[in-house]
Amino acid sequence: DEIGACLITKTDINPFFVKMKEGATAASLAMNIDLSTYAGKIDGDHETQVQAVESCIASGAKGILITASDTKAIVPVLKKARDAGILVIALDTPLEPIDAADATFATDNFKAGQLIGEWAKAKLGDKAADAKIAMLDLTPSAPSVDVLRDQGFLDGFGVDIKDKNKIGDEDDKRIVGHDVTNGNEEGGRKAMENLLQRDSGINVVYTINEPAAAGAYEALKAFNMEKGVLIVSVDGGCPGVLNVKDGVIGATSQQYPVDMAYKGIEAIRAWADNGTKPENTKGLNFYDTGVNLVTDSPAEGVPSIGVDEGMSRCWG
Amino acid sequence: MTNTQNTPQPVLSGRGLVKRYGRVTALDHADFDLYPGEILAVIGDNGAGKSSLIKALSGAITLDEGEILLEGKPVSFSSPMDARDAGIETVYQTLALSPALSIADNMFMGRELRRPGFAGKFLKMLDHPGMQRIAREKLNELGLMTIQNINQAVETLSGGQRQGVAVARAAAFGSRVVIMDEPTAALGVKESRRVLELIQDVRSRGMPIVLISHNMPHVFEVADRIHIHRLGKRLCTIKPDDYSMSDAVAFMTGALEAPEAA
Amino acid sequence: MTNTQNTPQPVLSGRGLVKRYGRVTALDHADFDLYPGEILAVIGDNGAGKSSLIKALSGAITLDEGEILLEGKPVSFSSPMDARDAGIETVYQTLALSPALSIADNMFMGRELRRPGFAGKFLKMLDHPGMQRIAREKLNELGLMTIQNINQAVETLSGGQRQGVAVARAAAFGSRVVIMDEPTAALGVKESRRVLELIQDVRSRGMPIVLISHNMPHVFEVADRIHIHRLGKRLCTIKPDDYSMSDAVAFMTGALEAPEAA
Amino acid sequence: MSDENRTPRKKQDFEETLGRSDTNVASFAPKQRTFLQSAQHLLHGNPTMVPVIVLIMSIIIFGALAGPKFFSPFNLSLILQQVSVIGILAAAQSLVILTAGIDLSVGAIMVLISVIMGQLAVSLGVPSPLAVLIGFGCGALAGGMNGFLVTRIKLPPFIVTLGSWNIFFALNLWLSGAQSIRSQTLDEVAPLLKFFGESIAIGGARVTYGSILMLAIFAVLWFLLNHTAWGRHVYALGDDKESAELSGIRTNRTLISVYILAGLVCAIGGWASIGRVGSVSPQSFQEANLQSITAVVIGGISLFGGRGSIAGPLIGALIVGVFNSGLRMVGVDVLWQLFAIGWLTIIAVAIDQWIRKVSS
Amino acid sequence: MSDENRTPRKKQDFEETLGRSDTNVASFAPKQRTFLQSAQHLLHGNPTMVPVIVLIMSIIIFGALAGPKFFSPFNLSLILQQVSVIGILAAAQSLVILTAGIDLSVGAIMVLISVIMGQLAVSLGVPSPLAVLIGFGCGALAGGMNGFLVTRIKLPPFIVTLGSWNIFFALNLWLSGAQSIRSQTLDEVAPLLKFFGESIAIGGARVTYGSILMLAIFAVLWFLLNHTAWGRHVYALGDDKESAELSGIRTNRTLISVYILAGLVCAIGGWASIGRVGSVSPQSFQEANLQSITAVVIGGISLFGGRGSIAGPLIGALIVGVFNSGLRMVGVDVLWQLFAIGWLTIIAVAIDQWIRKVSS
Ligand SMILES: Nc1ncnc2c1ncn2[C@@H]1O[C@H](COP(=O)(O)OP(=O)(O)OP(=O)(O)O)[C@@H](O)[C@H]1O
Ligand SMILES: Nc1ncnc2c1ncn2[C@@H]1O[C@H](COP(=O)(O)OP(=O)(O)OP(=O)(O)O)[C@@H](O)[C@H]1O
Ligand SMILES: [Mg+2]
Ligand SMILES: [Mg+2]
Repeated sequence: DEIGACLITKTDINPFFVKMKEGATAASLAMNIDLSTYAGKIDGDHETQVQAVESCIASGAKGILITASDTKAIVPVLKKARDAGILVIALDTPLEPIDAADATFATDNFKAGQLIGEWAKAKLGDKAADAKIAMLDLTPSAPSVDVLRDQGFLDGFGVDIKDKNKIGDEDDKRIVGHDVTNGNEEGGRKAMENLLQRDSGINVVYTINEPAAAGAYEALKAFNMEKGVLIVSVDGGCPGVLNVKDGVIGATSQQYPVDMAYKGIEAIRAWADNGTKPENTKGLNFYDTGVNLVTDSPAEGVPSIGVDEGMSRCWG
Repeated sequence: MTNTQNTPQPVLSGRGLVKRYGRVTALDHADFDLYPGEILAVIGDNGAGKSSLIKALSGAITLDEGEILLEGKPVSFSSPMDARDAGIETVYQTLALSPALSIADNMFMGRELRRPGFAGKFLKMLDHPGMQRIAREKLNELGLMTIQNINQAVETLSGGQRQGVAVARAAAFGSRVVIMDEPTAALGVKESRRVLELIQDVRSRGMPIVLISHNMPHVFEVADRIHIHRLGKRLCTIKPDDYSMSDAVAFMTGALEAPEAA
Repeated sequence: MTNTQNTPQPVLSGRGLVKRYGRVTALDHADFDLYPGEILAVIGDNGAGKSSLIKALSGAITLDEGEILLEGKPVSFSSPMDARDAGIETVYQTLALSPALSIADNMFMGRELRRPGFAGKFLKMLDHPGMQRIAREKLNELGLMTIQNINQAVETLSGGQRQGVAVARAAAFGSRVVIMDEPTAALGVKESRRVLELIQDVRSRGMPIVLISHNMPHVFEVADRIHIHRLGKRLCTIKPDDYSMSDAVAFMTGALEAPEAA
Repeated sequence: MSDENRTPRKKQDFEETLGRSDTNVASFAPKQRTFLQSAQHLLHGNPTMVPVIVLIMSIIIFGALAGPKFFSPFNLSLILQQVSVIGILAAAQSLVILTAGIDLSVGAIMVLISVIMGQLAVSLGVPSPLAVLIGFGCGALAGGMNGFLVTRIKLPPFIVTLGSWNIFFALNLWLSGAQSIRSQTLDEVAPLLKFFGESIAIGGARVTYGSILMLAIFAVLWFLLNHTAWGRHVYALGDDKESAELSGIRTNRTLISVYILAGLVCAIGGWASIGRVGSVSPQSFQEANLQSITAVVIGGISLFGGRGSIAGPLIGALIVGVFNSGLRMVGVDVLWQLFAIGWLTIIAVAIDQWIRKVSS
Repeated sequence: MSDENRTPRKKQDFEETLGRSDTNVASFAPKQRTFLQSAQHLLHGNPTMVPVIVLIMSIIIFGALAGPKFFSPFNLSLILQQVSVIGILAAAQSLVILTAGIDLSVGAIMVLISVIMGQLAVSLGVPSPLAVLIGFGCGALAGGMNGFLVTRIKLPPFIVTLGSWNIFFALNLWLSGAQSIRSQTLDEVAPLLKFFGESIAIGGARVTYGSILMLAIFAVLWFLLNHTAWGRHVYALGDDKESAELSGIRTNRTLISVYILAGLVCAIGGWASIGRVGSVSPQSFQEANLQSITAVVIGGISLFGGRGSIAGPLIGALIVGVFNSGLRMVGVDVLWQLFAIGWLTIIAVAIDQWIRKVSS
């Protein structure tokens, strides 16, 4: 019998969520689920997500998959959904508290950041001690992915990150500055240009995602500096992996949104059929859909996969 | 009208009024006097500064220099509201009506009536029916209007009808001085006549009136004194019985030297 | 002027013109005729539909019914531009000037002069100096203006001066008919006189003129025929030599029955 | 110069006949109308009916598409709940638009105030009622700042509120550190802040206090605008500021009071928004500005000021709510929802314009 | 009725003396002025100077704060590069604002066109020059749609472009699937699309073709607005549409041409934006609308239409660029950058207003 399910993503303009939606749609077809999809209009559009949850409750769905824009504020309305017997699964971004969802299928974003941080440190070797780092973050309002990746990277690179929940409170001299990119090429380029103006010796660039990395690369190219600078990023979308292949990005942490969506739909089917809830990965309080460092130039002590494997598992 | 013998105190006067707009000096040390119960016409070429003068007297513009005296006492109007509170009611050349609002709303703009009792006192609730009734009465009294609906928006009236509303408003509420800036400019023969009768009515209630007009026959018909404005100042004042229209026009346009006395 | 003998063909006429604004019928099967070389005055109460009539004749409003004939041939003006291209030039009651633009720009609005040669032909470049020169000439010719700077924005002029600019524009460019809707309403005595002279000038160049005015002495001074408009239609046309001002006013206001002939 | 009983001077002789002139009022026979024209005429007399009809039509259409679930009291009350915050903002926005202004900062003020209330009550331990009051004060202050810049410095409202939007947003992020305050924390420390999230059940419907608040705000504003002098002055100054000034209204004082009141209404909206989303969320309602403007214009208030009834924006907000909810229930893709809302805005206003035109 | 040589009828007798009337032009002695007033007067005569002075002042201030690096030809050319896309959009926006409208969809049109060009060239294999031309056509069409709704359906531009913004955004997402087209792919398949990203070195400066394009667009628009009849008509209709219509301008035709031209300029901006960001990025430039409006108003073009020089928005865009770059170089937190930009908008326009006022 057909059951209803909802997928609520942050926005519809980020390929990450577009792919997640495609994955969920495909899985729903296979598992005879009637999937409705919702998304905020812009990043941080929390109110629209609340309305989407309410619409799901009203429509009598069995399960909700959500990537929350505001991980704390979404909790009350999700509680209503759970009270109505709906299985709530957080995708990609854990809620606060994490047990506000029945299950969380996510990338460990902090770990994703750590991987690229460690890789960059290992690549630089001794020079890591006087590296000059540019941090290309997401938005001024710093949502949780933004914080986790940024702090993970710095932690992996060996910077004292102080408050783990706060961007920019570090006093490590190696950090040239933080700037925001809105997660797109234009923002990435402008932010890179501005940080380069502050210090033209930058040799490590952290970027929130691959479009921002592509923009940063364009800026470096225009400054004739694309050769000596390590760019690292997070996401693992196909254009991003191709950019690793082309040497635009040194390494990227690949996540698996399609898997998340697929597993989520599977869990909802199971919940509707026999009332079982999914279990967490051992030792974690969520189900880790995994993250892999993709690079063709592996560094010692940092596990990674090659570009070809990355390509075969990329999502967009 | 008795300013022939011992000159009484003017109701409203201005001394050395100056108003500049950028490079233009619209008022250049102009004087002005309005005596009790008289109709004072103000005439002058286009751009002579007549409108600026009455705008200064009614608080619509702030003067650069000069002082205004109301019954001998210096006053300073910082807004048209101040002048109105002092009993000076003005019909501006631009009429100052709110096109989207009804005739009744416009007539009572800024002096709305409230309901009696609780609703009016504490809720400050308006007395719409009362205002409509009075507005209708006032307009009928003037006989100026062929208006069917007092709740009609002013923008649906013809130019002449609008002028009628503005004149009626001033006539109905002025308590000390009524000033009219070209009140008949857009009016037809019949309507103009009504306005002139109205002006005489208002005067016969003892209120002095300032009338700006380019229509010499009208001016000479109703005015007790004529203030001739030229190049931003008062050139002279004359009495219509002492001079002909030709003389007035000659003074006003600079064709003849002005007589001595102001 | 020769419409006494074998009546010539009218330059411009209207037949059964109807224009409604919601519940108001501004024109109610109105007729209109303008003969070559005459000054035709149009008089009527406020709201009689005079402005609507000339707006219809000059393409500014679209008629609900009726037809307009230019030299006997039916025409349909869908915009003021069409009427202007047909040689009908109009001074509207609202003047239709662009306040922020200069006097010269306003005079040449919609018929700008281009530079000679390449710049004008291919780049469509305007001939600013040329337009300024001509505008200054035209205004001087009229003697209407005491304007210092032809590049002054129209909004810096007084109401009278603005009216002068609008009149000068129409007079300078009309080729077949000039229509003026209350051109002297805001003008002073001197300025009005200039406009009347101007109207006679234009007529003496052989161009017929339609003059809407509430000023009976002016109408009777310059008009060859008078079209009396009442309640949205033409009541009658009279010749100023055959009737007195009192008669005209009486017809117009409904105090007397109109004479037979239109 | 003559004495009081002087004989009047002579009129011009042509004016002597005026005594006999016709005093009838012109009247014309109405013309034949087509059905469409008659409908147009009828609605023209009651322009507020237009959004009401659009609302009813959209409810019917979505009901037909989405099935009976759409008509359930629960869903309808849910829509009311969902539009409550945008509705309150639309009320504030209407005030400003009636004065021929526009307020791009309503959403930013609202979120800022919810953050202020939350931070005061939670981080600083201020008693909740006081926190709410201070929040109201700050809302009025924020509105007052806009009003000051508009009236005293004489800047266009668009610019002022474009600037202050950035300013308020920055303050919001600074005060909140971009962190939400959790629902549980509020329950413990300051449940009063969540007051408007509570609801009463009426049949199958669940009407939140927030929805009732929205209706109450519209009712109060309707009274103020239509039955007090202040309301008439707001219309007059929106219609033509200079004329209003000349006809004796202290336009600047009225205008500044409008901005202060709008700020206060936004602050109330901020309180209601805490109840609505259940927590203090500095990232919420980023689209609220444009949605409130959309509701106002769909509700038939003219962007040029001075025209329209305050009831319109309420209906406008409901129309937007019905559309959003209906499109979601029908299962339209987000992308095409955007597309549909775009056309809704254009078409709703086009219908309104057509009605107002009356005859070509 | 008399013949052509009839004696003129009698004037009213009081008019007989007019022949002798004074023909002097009024002239008044100038009053004493304070230094501030003189400065105000001077600038009043040349209002375009105001933004220029603000620009120079902000360059000096940031130069002082950020050190000599700020003044380097390289940095200045970088700012020029960074503002090129917003500058082009501001040019399009200026056209619309001069007609007393506003175009909220400029950014959406620009991104949509860049996506169309990219998809045509890359996914469909259309030769690049053709893809660019089709893009131009679509830009003109999008602008034309706005213009049609504004002129024919007579909707306020704010509403039309608010609606069409959503529509174009939805189309953008639909066509692109939210996917960027990579720089490397463009290099292989359609390098022409990246043309405006190339640069020439002049001394230490690196001037991109995109920057030059922006300057060229402003130059062309300046010529059109000031030296063709079309330009005069645009000003006239922005000033007072009805008067412009009555004085014989086909206002609707002019207005629609303005929207089409604005759409075309946005399309050119779309092409330039591909060069600027290096790839076809459907997610970029979401803030572009408001930034373009900010540049236009800081540049001194009146939101009420008909007033201001097209040179202003160019300077306005540069001011915003200098501010953004300067604040970042000084190392101001992103949050306080928002705050500062908010105040910049308000203060820049306040200075402009003060200059234009001339004497209290
Ligand atoms: N707001 C203004 N800004 C600039 N100049 C102005 C303004 N108002 C009036 N002026 C100028 O001041 C002078 C006097 O104008 P005013 O309107 O007082 O003349 P007026 O005598 O009323 O003329 P009219 O008979 O044409 O109404 C004119 O030269 C006019 O151009
Ligand atoms: N745009 C409009 N909308 C609605 N009604 C209008 C409009 N224009 C004119 N009318 C109405 O049509 C009638 C005729 O108006 P019109 O302006 O033609 O009169 P008029 O003879 O020119 O009057 P006046 O001498 O006052 O200028 C009036 O009743 C007027 O209210
Ligand atoms: Mg005047
Ligand atoms: Mg008229």
